[in-house]
Amino acid sequence: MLKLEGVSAGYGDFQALFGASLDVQAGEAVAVIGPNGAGKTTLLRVISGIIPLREGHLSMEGRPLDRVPAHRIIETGIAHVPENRRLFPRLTVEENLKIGAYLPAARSRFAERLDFVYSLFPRMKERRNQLAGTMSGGEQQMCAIGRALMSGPKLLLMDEPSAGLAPVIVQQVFDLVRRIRSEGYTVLIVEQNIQQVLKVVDRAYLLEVGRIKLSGKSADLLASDEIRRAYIGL
Amino acid sequence: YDLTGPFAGGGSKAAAIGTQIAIDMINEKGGVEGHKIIPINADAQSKADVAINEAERLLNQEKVDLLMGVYSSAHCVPLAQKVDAAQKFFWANVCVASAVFKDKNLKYVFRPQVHSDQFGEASCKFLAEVAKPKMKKEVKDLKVAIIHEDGPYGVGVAQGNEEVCKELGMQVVLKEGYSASSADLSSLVTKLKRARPDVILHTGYNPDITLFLRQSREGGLRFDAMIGHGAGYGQIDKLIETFKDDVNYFYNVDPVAAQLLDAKSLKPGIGDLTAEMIKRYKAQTGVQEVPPHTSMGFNQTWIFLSDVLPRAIKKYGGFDAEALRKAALETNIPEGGTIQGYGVKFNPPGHKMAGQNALSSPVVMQYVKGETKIAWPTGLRTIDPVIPLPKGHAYAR
Amino acid sequence: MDTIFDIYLLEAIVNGVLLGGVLGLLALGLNLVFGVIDVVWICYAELVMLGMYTVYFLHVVYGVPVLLACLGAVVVVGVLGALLHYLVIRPVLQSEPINQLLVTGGVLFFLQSFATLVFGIEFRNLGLKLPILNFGEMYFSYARVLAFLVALAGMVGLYLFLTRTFLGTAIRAIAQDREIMPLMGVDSRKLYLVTSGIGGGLAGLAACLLVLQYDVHPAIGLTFGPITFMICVLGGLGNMIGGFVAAFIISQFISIGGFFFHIEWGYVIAFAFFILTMFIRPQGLFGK
Amino acid sequence: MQRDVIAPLVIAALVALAPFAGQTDYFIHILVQILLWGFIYTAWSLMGRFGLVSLGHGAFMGIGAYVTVLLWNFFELTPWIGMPIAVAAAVALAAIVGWPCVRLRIVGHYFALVTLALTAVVALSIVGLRDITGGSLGLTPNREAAGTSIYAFQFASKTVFLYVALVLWLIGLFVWRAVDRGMGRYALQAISSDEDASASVGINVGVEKIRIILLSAGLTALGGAVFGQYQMYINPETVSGIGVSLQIVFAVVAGGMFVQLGPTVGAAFTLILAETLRILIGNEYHAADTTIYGLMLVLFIIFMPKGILGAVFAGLERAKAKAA
Amino acid sequence: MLEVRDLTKRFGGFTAVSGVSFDLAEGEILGLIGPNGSGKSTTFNCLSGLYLPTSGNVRFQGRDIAGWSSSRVCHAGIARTFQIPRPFKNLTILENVAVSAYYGRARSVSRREAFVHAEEALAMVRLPVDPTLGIGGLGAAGLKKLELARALATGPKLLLADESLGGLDESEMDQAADMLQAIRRDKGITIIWVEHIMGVLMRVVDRVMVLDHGEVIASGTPAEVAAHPKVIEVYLGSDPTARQHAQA
Ligand SMILES: Nc1ncnc2c1ncn2[C@@H]1O[C@H](COP(=O)(O)OP(=O)(O)OP(=O)(O)O)[C@@H](O)[C@H]1O
Ligand SMILES: Nc1ncnc2c1ncn2[C@@H]1O[C@H](COP(=O)(O)OP(=O)(O)OP(=O)(O)O)[C@@H](O)[C@H]1O
Ligand SMILES: [Mg+2]
Ligand SMILES: [Mg+2]
Repeated sequence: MLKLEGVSAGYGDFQALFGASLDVQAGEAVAVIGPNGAGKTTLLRVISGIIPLREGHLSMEGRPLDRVPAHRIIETGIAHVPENRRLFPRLTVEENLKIGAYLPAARSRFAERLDFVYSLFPRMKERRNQLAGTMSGGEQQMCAIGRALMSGPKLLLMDEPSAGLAPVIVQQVFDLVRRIRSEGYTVLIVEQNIQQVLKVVDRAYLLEVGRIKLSGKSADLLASDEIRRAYIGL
Repeated sequence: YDLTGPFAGGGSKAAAIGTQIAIDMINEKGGVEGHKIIPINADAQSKADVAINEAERLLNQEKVDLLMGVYSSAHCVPLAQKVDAAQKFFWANVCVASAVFKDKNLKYVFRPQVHSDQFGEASCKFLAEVAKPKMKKEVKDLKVAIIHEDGPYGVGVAQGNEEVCKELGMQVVLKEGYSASSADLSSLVTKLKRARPDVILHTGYNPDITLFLRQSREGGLRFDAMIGHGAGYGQIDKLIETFKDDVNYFYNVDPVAAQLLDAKSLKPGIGDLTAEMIKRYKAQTGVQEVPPHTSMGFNQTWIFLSDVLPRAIKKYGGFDAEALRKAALETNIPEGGTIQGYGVKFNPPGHKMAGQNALSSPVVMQYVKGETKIAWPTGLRTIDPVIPLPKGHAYAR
Repeated sequence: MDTIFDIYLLEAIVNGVLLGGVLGLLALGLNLVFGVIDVVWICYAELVMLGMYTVYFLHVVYGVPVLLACLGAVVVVGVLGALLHYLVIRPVLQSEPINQLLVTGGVLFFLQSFATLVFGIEFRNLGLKLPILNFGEMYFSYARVLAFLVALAGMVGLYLFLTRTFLGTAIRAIAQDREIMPLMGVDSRKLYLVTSGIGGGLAGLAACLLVLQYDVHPAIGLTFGPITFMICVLGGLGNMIGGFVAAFIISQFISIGGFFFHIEWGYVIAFAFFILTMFIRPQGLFGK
Repeated sequence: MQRDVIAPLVIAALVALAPFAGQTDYFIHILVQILLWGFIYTAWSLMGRFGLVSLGHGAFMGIGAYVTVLLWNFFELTPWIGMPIAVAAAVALAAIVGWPCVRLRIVGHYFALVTLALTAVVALSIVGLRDITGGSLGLTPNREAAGTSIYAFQFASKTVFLYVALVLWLIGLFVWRAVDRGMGRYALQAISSDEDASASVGINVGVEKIRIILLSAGLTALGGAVFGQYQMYINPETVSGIGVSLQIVFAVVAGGMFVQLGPTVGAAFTLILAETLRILIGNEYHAADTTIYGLMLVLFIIFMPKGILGAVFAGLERAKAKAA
Repeated sequence: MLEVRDLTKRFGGFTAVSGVSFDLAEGEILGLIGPNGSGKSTTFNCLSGLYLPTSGNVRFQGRDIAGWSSSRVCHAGIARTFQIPRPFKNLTILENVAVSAYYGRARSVSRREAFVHAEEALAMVRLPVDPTLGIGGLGAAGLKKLELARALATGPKLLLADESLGGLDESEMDQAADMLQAIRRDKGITIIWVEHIMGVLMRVVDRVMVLDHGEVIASGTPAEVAAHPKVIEVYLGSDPTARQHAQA
């Protein structure tokens, strides 16, 4: 479904990704793990077009995305739940969801999708008129995911959905990810919480200093000594 | 002069054109005693600091022999002092504030033009004369309100108004200044309605007059007479364009626009001069109504070039400041000797208004159906003044 | 304190309310632009000035009916607003806020001089005579009442637009997080341009109502500029309803202050009140 | 000695020679203006470069000029005493308005607009108090003797003023340098970046900020006072008012507010540009000069956001980096 | 050294911290945990003078410091880090720390001494001391270290560390935990540490206090707290690592 070939990208003089390649099949859940500053966020940003591709190719369902401007990437069915949630704090929950359905194609199905998101997260329905900025971290994460779902995507990109959250909430968030999966969405997730994320996804890539170091089935990675020593700290 | 900025439209530009016409005419006749007049124009942009910078440049860089012009009194005051201190010669054409000279004892600054105290005086004296016969009121029962823009000009005139009207025994029921760029004068209108004056003495520039008259009409303000004092009221065509008949019978105090005077009352030849000026102004601007500022610019320049300068050259051997000063002090043009009617004789050094023309005077004019008539002084009258406003007039009581 | 006095005071108050309508309308567009783009258009009042010229030229010189001329002005100034954003604001969006403030200040100089160059310094007006409204002893300006109503309508219309439509919601959202808008499928450049256009259009609308009451000249912006900023800040920059209410508060100060004291003291009181308010509620009366 | 000492001294020496090079009074006049404004702009930048963008300096300058002249005209108090009083008055006003701003964290746009309102209040008050200040007609210091009197701080000769202005200008630059070399500069930079974090590492945010505000306001008032004495005429529009406040900020941005000589370059640039444009075309095509001036300001801010001198230094730095 | 009694902070009608009391002994490391929004950062803000407490007493080394300004609290010997790093963007790394050393110390120091202290603090958190380096090159972990260095440079007796590790990877976290232990060991600095990553926290701290809705719901050794049913319900859930570490 999504395919990256030899992707390089960076900020100004600084290069953050060096020829990374990766693919995600329809219906799969894939994780990207790696230490701080490895370029995980950068990778997701390249996919959703926020930062430009310097080298390599990027395609979604066979359609090249190399030259597509950022705001049109979402039309191809890619939705991005950004790092730190990034809700619009002074809009209500429902208004946040409304922005998620900004695309003309999504607008016409706004009511239907809203119902779907509310059925997925009844808590959001309860809080529909609350300002997003005043909700707890876990609730905000729900809202952010809901917002991404409003565009009716095929592929969901998630960037560290558990960061900075209390342990119970972290568990809730991973439960969320499982639910999303079971609804049939394809997911590409970046996580620091390796032990838990590997239990949710099918496959994972290990990114280090902008390069893909390893990839494989999550069960294998979880069993790998190297990963356990370097990244799980046991 | 101010060729840009808010003052430009208030008459400064018209005065500059008048000045240029005078210079052109002299040059066409071969200049003064063989010297061509080369004007170097400078735009003060309606800003005092620019005026000062330009004066510095003209005197020191362009090395002009004398400075002439200046519309705004706010520029006139500092310039007069600067130039005087530098012992250069300054001939003020348009600015009218009495403060330019009052107690300053300037030596090299001269102004044949009227000064603002006289404006205030004229309207009050006129009222005192017409109160009994026309308005059927004792002078002491006459209620006047004085309103003015708060610039030097408005303030100067209003002071004159207040002093003289009180002296004559009238009741000054309101005196108030406002900024010419005010966004709202409705509270002033409300206050006026509460004070119920018979006559309003108004000094202002164009935008504020328009705003005031409009808000007055909308606010239901009524009065017997409106007397304006130059500046914005000098540009009657503008007011007519906006208000049509509503400004009928309004008064304006100003040095007279030369074309309004009866040429027969002046010295021979002066009438032709006026006609020539009018012809050229119309040709240059394409405008039908020639504002009094043009006459001011022209007249003062003409006086200098045709009277003072020749004498300085012939008698004192040149046109340095000293020679010009001596020549100016000897000026003695009798009444009727200039296109604006008044004579010229400067107050001597030591006088509290040293350098000011002692013989200048403004007139009170009335606009009747688009025409300007002279209502005061009685000697120059071309109309029997209509006061109070006739029934049916938008502002009539 | 006789009854007559009260009537005049009442008239002053009502006049203040009507003036508030005019100022509120002026503040509307400025607030919108600030709220969304986070840039203060110092030259806002100059856009209004150009709008007034547009109405003047269309109506007086080309004989277009007033209503159409007004529509023309809204469109013209709207386009100008978008152009201003495209040519001037966009290049400095990433630089320091002070530079953004100043660049529009430069535009102010430019527009003012440019208007002088092109239109000359003459004062111009439509020469329309509007009917007079009076209730007993009290008189009101027709133009003001009109302005008040239009301002109210503009306010309500804008509010509905911002809260009910997708575009409006996106406009409010972009003010809070510029960076992630592409993730929502929103082209933020286009959105800015649209917002600037609407801001300009509101300036054009204000121009239409002002030109009924005031002469147009190149420096007219100075009459309204500073007071409009104060109002926007007082109401909480970017807070449209706050700005609207603040317009009425300030106009009461001007109107009643001017009624009891000299007119300029009305302004001094208004400005001093502004400073004091800043000390008591730095975020503006209605901020956050 | 360092660059920030040598450069000003060299320039000062050159300027000091100007009167002997047979320059006209007009030239000297422009020089005096550049130096005086340069001083005021430098004073503004002392705080402006730390994110304290004040549009209230028109008020301080106005108070400096008006208090000095009023004391002289009404009480015949020599400007030698009057100017310090005027400076004190401006500093007091700055404290009255500045302290709440500092305490209440009024920063950024809000600070700019509060100070703008301050300017409006002061300018309107000067107009409103027309019985003593002369309103918008302005005010002229009473002339002493033949126009030159040390006691009255009046000098008919421009050359004297040139030296006065020069000394003042140097004082401004050295105050700048002193601020630049102290730890206070780091504190102020830290504050401009994050007030809470600054306070948490022990910086007394209020004191540091108010100190620089008062310093800047005081120097500005001094500049205003001397400016009034030089012009021998002040009016609300030229020494106070919103126009002056904006003019200050524009010139500083044009010159570059982060380098020592930036404000001076701004003064020279804007003055010379305005004069030249007016002389070359303004007197022929009215308003064409200010149109171009406005356009240039816009272009400047877009393409040279660090100002002329800032851009020059950045260019030099880049060249150096390339060479290395 | 620190006694907190009935500390309460309200925002409008909302009570973020409600009647929190605890004591802290010299040289101790106290872990402060609790769900998001439970008032941990707010407690820090009250202690460090950023917020004025609505009520309650804070005694630090015998002095009542409640209501003191941030800078005064800092001079008294309490330093803090911010949960979301707040570096001085317009200063270099070294200057960031030097300015703290110059202004933050109880005893005034010279400019040169300040830079020496700064270099020391940078070395301690293993950041480069190159004077030309700006903060642009620091990643998330680097910024957290800078926060720590800046706090250390003020020569504190008590360090309030707010979530120094959020978003860091395992190895970085271990490093940070070591660093905190070293700070206590080498400098004798007392520490209150707010953290969500139980694995590391439980290993390092002497004692844990748990906040929920602004109130203290549990307090004790890591093992006690990890077994506390209320804590498990509102905070830990079934997090296995927390208990493992607490028991270890
Ligand atoms: N806006 C930016 N400008 C410059 N450099 C950046 C920017 N954003 C990230 N970087 C740098 O790019 C590199 C990769 O960053 P990225 O955010 O992709 O890492 P990450 O793997 O997501 O790390 P983390 O786990 O901390 O989120 C880092 O070294 C970071 O410092
Ligand atoms: N300045 C403020 N104004 C209003 N409410 C505030 C303010 N600061 C914090 N709060 C509220 O107080 C509550 C406690 O916040 P606090 O930041 O202390 O939580 P926390 O325990 O640090 O959470 P986290 O683990 O997410 O960092 C939250 O609900 C927050 O929204
Ligand atoms: Mg990341
Ligand atoms: Mg927190």
